[in-house]
Parts: sequence; structure tokens; C-alpha cells
Amino acid sequence: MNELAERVKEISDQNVYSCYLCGNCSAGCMFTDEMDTLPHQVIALVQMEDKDALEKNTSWICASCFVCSVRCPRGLDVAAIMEALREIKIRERGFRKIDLRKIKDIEKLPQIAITAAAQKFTW
Amino acid sequence: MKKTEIIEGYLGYMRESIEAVEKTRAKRLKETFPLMSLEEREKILKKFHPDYKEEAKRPAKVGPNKGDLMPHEVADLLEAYPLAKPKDIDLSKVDFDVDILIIGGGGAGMTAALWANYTGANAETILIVQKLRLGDSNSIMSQGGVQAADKPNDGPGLHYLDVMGGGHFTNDKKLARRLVSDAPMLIKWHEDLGVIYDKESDGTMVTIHGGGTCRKRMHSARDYTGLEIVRSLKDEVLNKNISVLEFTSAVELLTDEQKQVAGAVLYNMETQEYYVAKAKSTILTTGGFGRLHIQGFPTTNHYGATADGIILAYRVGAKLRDLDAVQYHPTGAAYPEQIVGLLVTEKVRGLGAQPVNKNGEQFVYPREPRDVEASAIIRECYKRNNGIETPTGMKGVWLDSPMIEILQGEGTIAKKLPAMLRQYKRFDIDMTQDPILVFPTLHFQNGGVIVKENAETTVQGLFAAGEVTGGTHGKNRLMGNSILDYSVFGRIAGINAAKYAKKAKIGKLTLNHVTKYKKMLKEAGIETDRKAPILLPEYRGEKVLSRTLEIF
Amino acid sequence: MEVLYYPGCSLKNTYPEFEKSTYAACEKLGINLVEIPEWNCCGVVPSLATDNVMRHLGAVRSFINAQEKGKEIGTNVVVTLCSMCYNVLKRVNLILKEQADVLKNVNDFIDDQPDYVPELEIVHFLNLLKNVGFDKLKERIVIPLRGLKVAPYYGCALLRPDRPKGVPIDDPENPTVIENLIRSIGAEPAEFPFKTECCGNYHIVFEPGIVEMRTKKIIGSARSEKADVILSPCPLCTYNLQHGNETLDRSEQVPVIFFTQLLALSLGVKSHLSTEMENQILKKIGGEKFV
Amino acid sequence: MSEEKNPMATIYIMGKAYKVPNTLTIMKAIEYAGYRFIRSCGCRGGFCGSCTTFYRVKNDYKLYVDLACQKRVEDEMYIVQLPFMPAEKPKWDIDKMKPTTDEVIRVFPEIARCLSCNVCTEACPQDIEVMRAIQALRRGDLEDVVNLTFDCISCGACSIRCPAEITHYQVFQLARRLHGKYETIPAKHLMERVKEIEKGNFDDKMSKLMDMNVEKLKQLYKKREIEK
Repeated sequence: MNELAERVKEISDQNVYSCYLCGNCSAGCMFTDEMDTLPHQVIALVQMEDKDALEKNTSWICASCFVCSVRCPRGLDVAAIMEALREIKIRERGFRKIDLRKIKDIEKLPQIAITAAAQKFTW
Repeated sequence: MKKTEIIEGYLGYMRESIEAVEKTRAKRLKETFPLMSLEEREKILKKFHPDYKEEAKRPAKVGPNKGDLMPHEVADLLEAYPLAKPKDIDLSKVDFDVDILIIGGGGAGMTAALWANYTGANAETILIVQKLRLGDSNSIMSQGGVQAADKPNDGPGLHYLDVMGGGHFTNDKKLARRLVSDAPMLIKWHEDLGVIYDKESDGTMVTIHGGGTCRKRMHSARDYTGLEIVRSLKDEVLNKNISVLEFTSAVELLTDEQKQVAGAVLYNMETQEYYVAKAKSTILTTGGFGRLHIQGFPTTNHYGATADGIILAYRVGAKLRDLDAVQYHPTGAAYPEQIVGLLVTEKVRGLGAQPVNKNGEQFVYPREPRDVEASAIIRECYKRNNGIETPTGMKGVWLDSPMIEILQGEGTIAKKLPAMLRQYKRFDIDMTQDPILVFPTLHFQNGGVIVKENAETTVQGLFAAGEVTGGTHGKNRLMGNSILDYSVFGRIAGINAAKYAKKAKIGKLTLNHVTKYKKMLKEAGIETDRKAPILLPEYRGEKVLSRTLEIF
Repeated sequence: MEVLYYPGCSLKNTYPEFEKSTYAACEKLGINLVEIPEWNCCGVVPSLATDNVMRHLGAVRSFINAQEKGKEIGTNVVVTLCSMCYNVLKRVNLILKEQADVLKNVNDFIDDQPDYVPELEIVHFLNLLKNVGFDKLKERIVIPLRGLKVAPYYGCALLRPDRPKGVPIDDPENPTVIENLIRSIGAEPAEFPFKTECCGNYHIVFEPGIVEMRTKKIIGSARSEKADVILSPCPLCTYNLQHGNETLDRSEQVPVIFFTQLLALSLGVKSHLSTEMENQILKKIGGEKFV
Repeated sequence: MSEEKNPMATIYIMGKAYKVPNTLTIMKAIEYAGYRFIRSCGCRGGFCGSCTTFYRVKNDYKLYVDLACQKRVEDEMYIVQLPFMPAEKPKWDIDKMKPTTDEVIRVFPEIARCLSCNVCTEACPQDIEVMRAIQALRRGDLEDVVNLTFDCISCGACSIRCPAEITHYQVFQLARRLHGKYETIPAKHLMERVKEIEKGNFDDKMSKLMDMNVEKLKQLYKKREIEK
């Protein structure tokens, strides 16, 4: 297992090598329009230890809706893999995906939304 | 019970005395020691109050109050030489050019800043300089409360009588009138700011007695009254973008050719750099002199209470008054050693705790004016020898705090005196179960800079408010009138300084008054290395001080 | 029936009508909701990182308080209304039941509270209703909402993921519990192919465009099925859908309400709907007499 | 107090060992050792929160926090002070706000990151249940927040230790002011008294008092009835 895949396994308990790249996850994903790379393609990158997987916007666009996880024929929790990719970045020293103090129109947002974003986009 | 064994915070021999206190408690709950008459008060003050010790005072040798008696510690500073030589200060380079300079960032300073702002002074044109952090002051430490005659059975007239009587009728009547008349308005202002006073469920203020009050008019915020007010003021000052310079003291006032005050020379305590601050009006809100440890007393005061304000004002020619009147709070902690001198708020007595001697006997009405109460405790300890001696040789009397729980219900102390409870708990003493040991402690500078009703001093361009001023309380301040003092006169100072700044024209900055003052000292034959203001007290260990080399 | 109740932040702050209508309905149905004392924020979205146990602490602290309260009143059932809370609590509870090492880790860390013994059952209010029985529920209906077409929206958190096993309250691909509820209160469930689609979740904060794209589709689907209202079990979905509505013309909007509000209305108790909304519904069911 | 009578303790001030009498508070011990405070010393009485001190003791991994002016030294104590809590003070206009949690979270969205780890509570020298207060805020109960945090002296120890980087003391200040301003009932008697004074209802009486000589005042003073 390559180092990146190892790291993903460590965080998500998912073995990316189980994936045979059928593309079911990408087919069901509601957010692919916004993604520069499809979910299964990102998994392929991890399999090949291509660190680009971390730079793609895929994991950040993922909304943790878990449709992919429910539909994976290999039983992979794809959303958890996306979370692992996010976590690897978030845990880097100095990395900052978002700035909570700079949320636009924050006066309109409910606590639940801010909390959800804070949980997924900050460590 | 071994005499030297510590049991729940107290030594064995103290426990024996506590047993005596417990024995008389039931009886004492039903009776209160009678109030002294005015004549009796006068007598006990003369005999036992530290202010009446002749050898502790001397007349000032120079300046506007030449010949007036004051404690040696104060006279020493008035007769000390300036910290900076005028020729070392380049007045042509102005670092801060503001409308209003406020020296001192406690309650008075912040109140003045806010009201100056409300009066139309832009936040950027107001500068507060503060020796410690903004708000670190005696104001934040005040626990018990603030007086205001706002209940139907009360009125400014009764409050006025209390103020005058407490001050032994030596007060400036106009200031006293202003103090009591503006009181409710300032409490209302606090309420609007969001200060959380203790209230009944219908909004009625919970008020209790203080020493020397005839009505229950002490408003409190648990026993963190000062903290609650100061943190709200601080929040508002910062919200309004009023400029603040922390860890910066004023070391000299500035004047112009017209001899009006025109700002101050500031000193960055960390970089040791001086700044020239030019101002159209200057407000002194520097507080008092507790850290001078007059007659060696411990003090309740904060670290920076070193009389800077009166020194600065005196050098520009402002007249002072009543500096011989020092307030000793009757109940400072006398045990354990770590907290000696810290305040045991008068609210403890207000809620029903009686002072009792080592035999568990009452010897004074619990809420006499502060100087009278303090004198009675000193008499009990040193004349009648009924005090309890601590391991460090101090003496004190018991304050029977468990009575509060009996009189007001269990849990009252935790609810109304959380700061006190915490302070003693830190040293294993549970004041809900055991009495606490107290002795008078240096608390307040009754006198100070003379001000008129509009908070102006006798020098043009210089305003003052709060503990640095004299007159309002005469020779003795009542509990709950210090927060009131800084609120009422802080507001007035802010408003009038803002108005004054609009019209004032400042000429060329000078330190001529300092040169003159130095000359005056020389002429009076005063030869000393002592310099003032001292800015901070010196508490370093003797051994260290005796071996200090000045190399850097 | 007495059960423990975990409200969550939205019901206390943003959407009190969700909680209030539930209380009203429960009173009618003889369900006594006992709020967990001092519950903590659940975190809204569960951490999927297996090595980040810290994220579970909020849920666990609430479990501990629930466990202690449960001992007092004799129940181990915790009901949630917010589907985000449900998802987090259910998931964390299952993890603690299955993974002794995580449980120990968490219990060791929380040294200021009693240990958690994972015996609580986390139940969503919809399942509680199901257990009461939709037939029985039908008998209690005072105002049958005949003629009202309702789009049952599930969102994600009630149905996915099935990891650990047991999180979904219904079939993740074809749930029916809300439809059953709709029928039992006399209304008609709309065929609603977008009922399990994601509203865009937390993207509302930094990428509202994504939410707008998602909710437009969801609302459009409800609209094309001629739904009068969208019924939501989730405060975040509700917020996002309402945000979506705001970006649409009035004619394209479909109002979003909480399922408990409609339930309360049909039970004849206070629905905490806006007056306008309530009148609209009553008008629709020909219930002018109720207006 | 002589050194013979009182046992000495060895303390490490920022790593350097000094022998000090073991009866001293940390603050007095630091001074005894020869330091002169400019920062980290304020009221010296437990109210201002400037002397926050972090320390460890021998054979203990735990990081303790206390106020230097209120804590007695122990032997083998490793001491450092927090002279300043690095944080900007966010500005707000209290007159334009509502007393809601959402309002507070909008100023301090980092509250949303609270993990419930309770490290803040462990750090509080005032024994405030800090995490509980943050959670009370999330529940929308401002009054509870006020009651839990009334004794907060804004020392910042909680905030230094918070993994979510919340500045609790600022959050609580806002919560207290919102509650105080909007959720407590204004005192009616106070409002009325302010109006009466503004109207000049007491002017005559006060003027009479002012004109009285001291003897007369003394008579009046003696005759005051003391409220029971």
C-alpha cells in the first residue's frame, strides 16, 4: 500500500485498493458539476499515490450526503475517503481552508450551518 | 487539639477561640451592639484612629498646601524631585495631539472618556493613558456596591445627610449634593449599558445597608460589583474606538505660556521611551495612594495606587485638601498571611456578620462609619487586648460570617459573596462554617485635588475625578460612594472637558512649572535623591535590592 | 410514554416552531418528552475520521447526562427531532457500542463526568411515531388534511450512511415513513423523486451557489408534482430550501414546513405555523370553517 | 518573618531556580526573587485577571493555572505567566443587537468549533464551568451563561488552552451585556426617581439642606431613622 493510501486508511479505515473504479459513486453524486475531478478518479489518484488527489477540489465539494457510500458495490465509504483527504490537508500546519470570521452574510445564517461548516472545513 | 496544628485552615489555638464565637452566636443573633453617639465617635477616633497619630504627619514644606498636615509618606513625595529633567524632553515633537487626554484608565477615566464621546468629542481625539492594563484599578476591585437613593422611602436628602455625617461634616457641600443628586441617573446609565445589578424578579433593585447609611441603598452585582461595572465600561470604551495606551504613565503635566494645562509627558514603562501628548483638556483620574502603605498598613489597593495624580497636579499648582484623612477599611483580611490586607467587603457586615472579639463578644455596632468601626477594632486588639494573634504577629478580630447563612438562608454566601468565598476557599477556610479574621487595612484616599462642581481643578485646563479628588467625602468616605464618586464626577469631567476642548487654544508647550517647582524645593532646603511620581511600589526582596548593579 | 429528548441548537434558537409544535403534538399523543439536562452541541455533522475521537465528545457528554436522567425516570430511549442531531448521536452511540477501545478512550478523557455505559437507544421522532402506529395516530386526527398534497422530503441524514449498521431510519433508497405519516393525517403524499437528494448541506456557508443549484432542483420537482408544501425533518435542509425559495420567483416557490407542524395542525393543537401558512393550508383542504 | 522559621521552597521562574519562603503567594515569591512587575500584576487581589500563571509541579504532567496573587507557592513549581492574551477585541454596537445566541455566534463563529473537551474549565482559576457556559450559549440560554460566568475576570487562560481557538472571555462579555441590557427588567423605582430629580422635585429640599449650618445638620443627622 502506498503512503497516501496508508494515510487515508489510517484516518478513514477505508482501503482504496478495494475500489475497482466502476464509477458508481461518480454516477450518483449530485455535486459532480462543481468538481474538477470525479470522486472515483480521485480514488484512482490515491491508488497511484498521486498527491494531486489532495489538491483537487473534489473532497471540498463533497457535501457528505453519503449517496456514494450507500451505493458502492465494494462497500467502500467513499464519503469517509473524501473526509480523509480533507483531514490530511486540514491537519497540515498553517493550512486554512476557510476563515470563519469572513463568512459572507453571516447575519442570516443559522448556528447549525456555521457549525457544520466549521466541523468539516476546520480541524 | 494541638495549638499549632492546622484544622480546616485555622491553627489549633484559633479553633479554641472560634469555639467561643460559636457559643455566643445564638444569643448574638438576637441582639446588636448599640450605635455610638456623635460624641462617642469623636472620642474613639481621636484616641485610636491612625489619622490622629501626631507623629505620623508633618506639614508640607512647599507648594500650594505649604503648612498643611499630611502623612509623611505623602509629604515625602510632594517634596521629591521630578523624574525627568525638563531639558531632556523635546517638546517640539508632539507624539499625540488630542483634544482630551485622560490620565488613568480606571472607572473614572473610562466614564469620563465615554461621556466626553457622548458630548461630541470624537473617539480618535480622546486618549486614555493607563499605567497597567485598561481597567486594572481600584474600581475593578470594589466588591460591596454603589449607593443611590432610588427607593421610595429614600431620597437625595437622606443620602446627603449620610454623606455629610460620614465625612464628619467636613465635606464640600456642593460636591456632596451633586454626588447624591446624580446618583440614580448614573445607575440608570449602567443599566442601559447592560450592567447586571442584583434585582428581584420584578426588576426592583436588591439594596442593603452600608456603614453609616440610614436607608438600604447599596446596589450590588454579587460581590463583583466593581468588576461587573468596569468590564462593561471597558467593553464600551473599546467598542467606541477610544484610543488607549497601556503600560504608559504620565510623569509630568505640560502647560503653555498661559499656564493652562496642555497635556502631559508620558512614559512607556516597557521601552522606557517618553512621549509628548498635547491636549486641549486634561483629566486626572489616577486614583489614590494605597500603595504608599501609610504608617506601614497593608492595603486593599491595586498595584498602581501610588499617588501619581496628586503629585502631578501639585506641581502645576493645583491645590489639594484633606490629605491627612486616610481611610482604613475596618475589615481587611488578617489571616492567612497570603491575603493579609485584602478587602473583606463591608457587604459581609451588611448581610449580618458581626465583628466579635476572641471571647466571642460583640464590641461595636457592625455598621458604624468606616473610621469609627476601624478605631473600635484597633481598640479591641491593642487597648483591650481582646484580639487574636496570628502566627506572623498580626492581631485581628473575628467577623462572624456563618451568621449570614443563618440570617439570610443557606447558600447566601455562595450567591452574594462568591469572590469572598473563593478567596478563603483557596486557603482551606470555609467562611460559611467558620468566622474570618480581620483587621483594618489602608483603603482609600479621602482627600485629594480640589475640584469645583464641574470637575475643574484650581488650574485651568485640568479636570479631575474619582479618588484623586478631595472634598466630596470630607474626611471619611462611606461605603458605596466611591463607585458613585467616579461615575458622577467622571461623567461631569468628561462632559466639561469635551466642552472646554472645543474652545481651548493651546500655545507653546512648556515644562516651566517643573523648573520652578525644582527651584522651590531647593529654596526650601530640601536635599533628597527621592523622585516622584514613583509609578509602581518597590516590593523586590531586600537582599536583591542591596546587591543591584545598574549596568544596563 | 416517557422518553428522553435531545433538542439541539436549531430547535432552541433558529426554529423554535419545530420544538413547540412537537411538544403540542406529543401532549395530545400522550408522549412525555423529558429534555436532557445540559445537553451539548452534537457537532451537526459526524466526524468520519476514525482517529478523531475528540469530535464525538459533545455527543457523549449529552449521552452521560441522558443516562443519568434516564436512571431517574426509567428509560433509555433518547428521541431527536433534528435529523442532523439524529445522525450524529445515532452514529456515535453505535460506534461506542461496537468499539470498546473508543468507549474507553472517551470515558478516560471525560474525567469530570460519570462513565458512559452505551445502553441508550437513539430514536428519531418519526420512528417513535411509527412505533406508536400510524393507524392509531389516524384515530387521533381532528382536522384531516384532505386535499393537501405534501412532498415528503427526507434529505440525507435520516437515511445515510449505513455505517455503522443501523443509522438509517428507513430504506435508504426508498423510504416511506414520512409518506405513511402524511397519509395518516389525511393528506396526500406527492410522488417526489428528489426526496432523498442532498440540499447542499454546509455549503450554504461558503458556497451558497451549490445549495441554490441543489434546492432549485428539489423545489422544482415538488412543484412539478403540484405539492402544496414540502415537509422537512431537518432544520438545515429547511434553511437551505427556504434560501432556495428566495432565489426563485414567487410562482415557483414551494413552502417548507416541519413535519411536526402539519402533525400538530391535524391533531387540532397549536401548529406554530405562520398565520398565513396555516390559513393557506386550511383553505386548501376546504376547511374554511377552521379558519 | 525570618528565613529560619519558615521553610523555603524552590521555584523555577521561567526555568531559573530561586529559593523563596514557602508561605508566599506566587506573586510575592517572584518579587522576593528580585523581579519587578510591570505586566502580569494588577489589582493583587484576585479581581483583574492580569496575573494569570501557568505552572507544573514535579512528577506531574498536569498543567495548572492560577492567579499569582492568590496561589501559594509549592516546592518544585515551574512557573510562567501570561502577560497578555493575544486577541483582538471585536467591536460591537450593543444598541443594535438582539439578545440571541445567533447574534453572539455571528461575532464569534469559532464557537461553532467547540469540541466539548472541557479543557477550558480545567484552566479556569475562578472555577468557572467554561465549557458548560459555551454549551449553555449554544442552547440559547443567555441567563444561564451569565450565571455561570459572572465571576469571570477575563484572564484568558481558557482561551489560551482552547483547541477550537475560542476567546471565551470575550464571548461571555457580549453575552452578559446582551442579557443585562435586554433580558433583565429595568428597575421601575429607579426610572421614576431619575424623572423626579430631573423635574426638580428635590431641589427645594436640597437647597435648604445646603443652607443649613453644621449644628443644624448634625441635629438632623442624629434624628435620622435607620431603616430596619
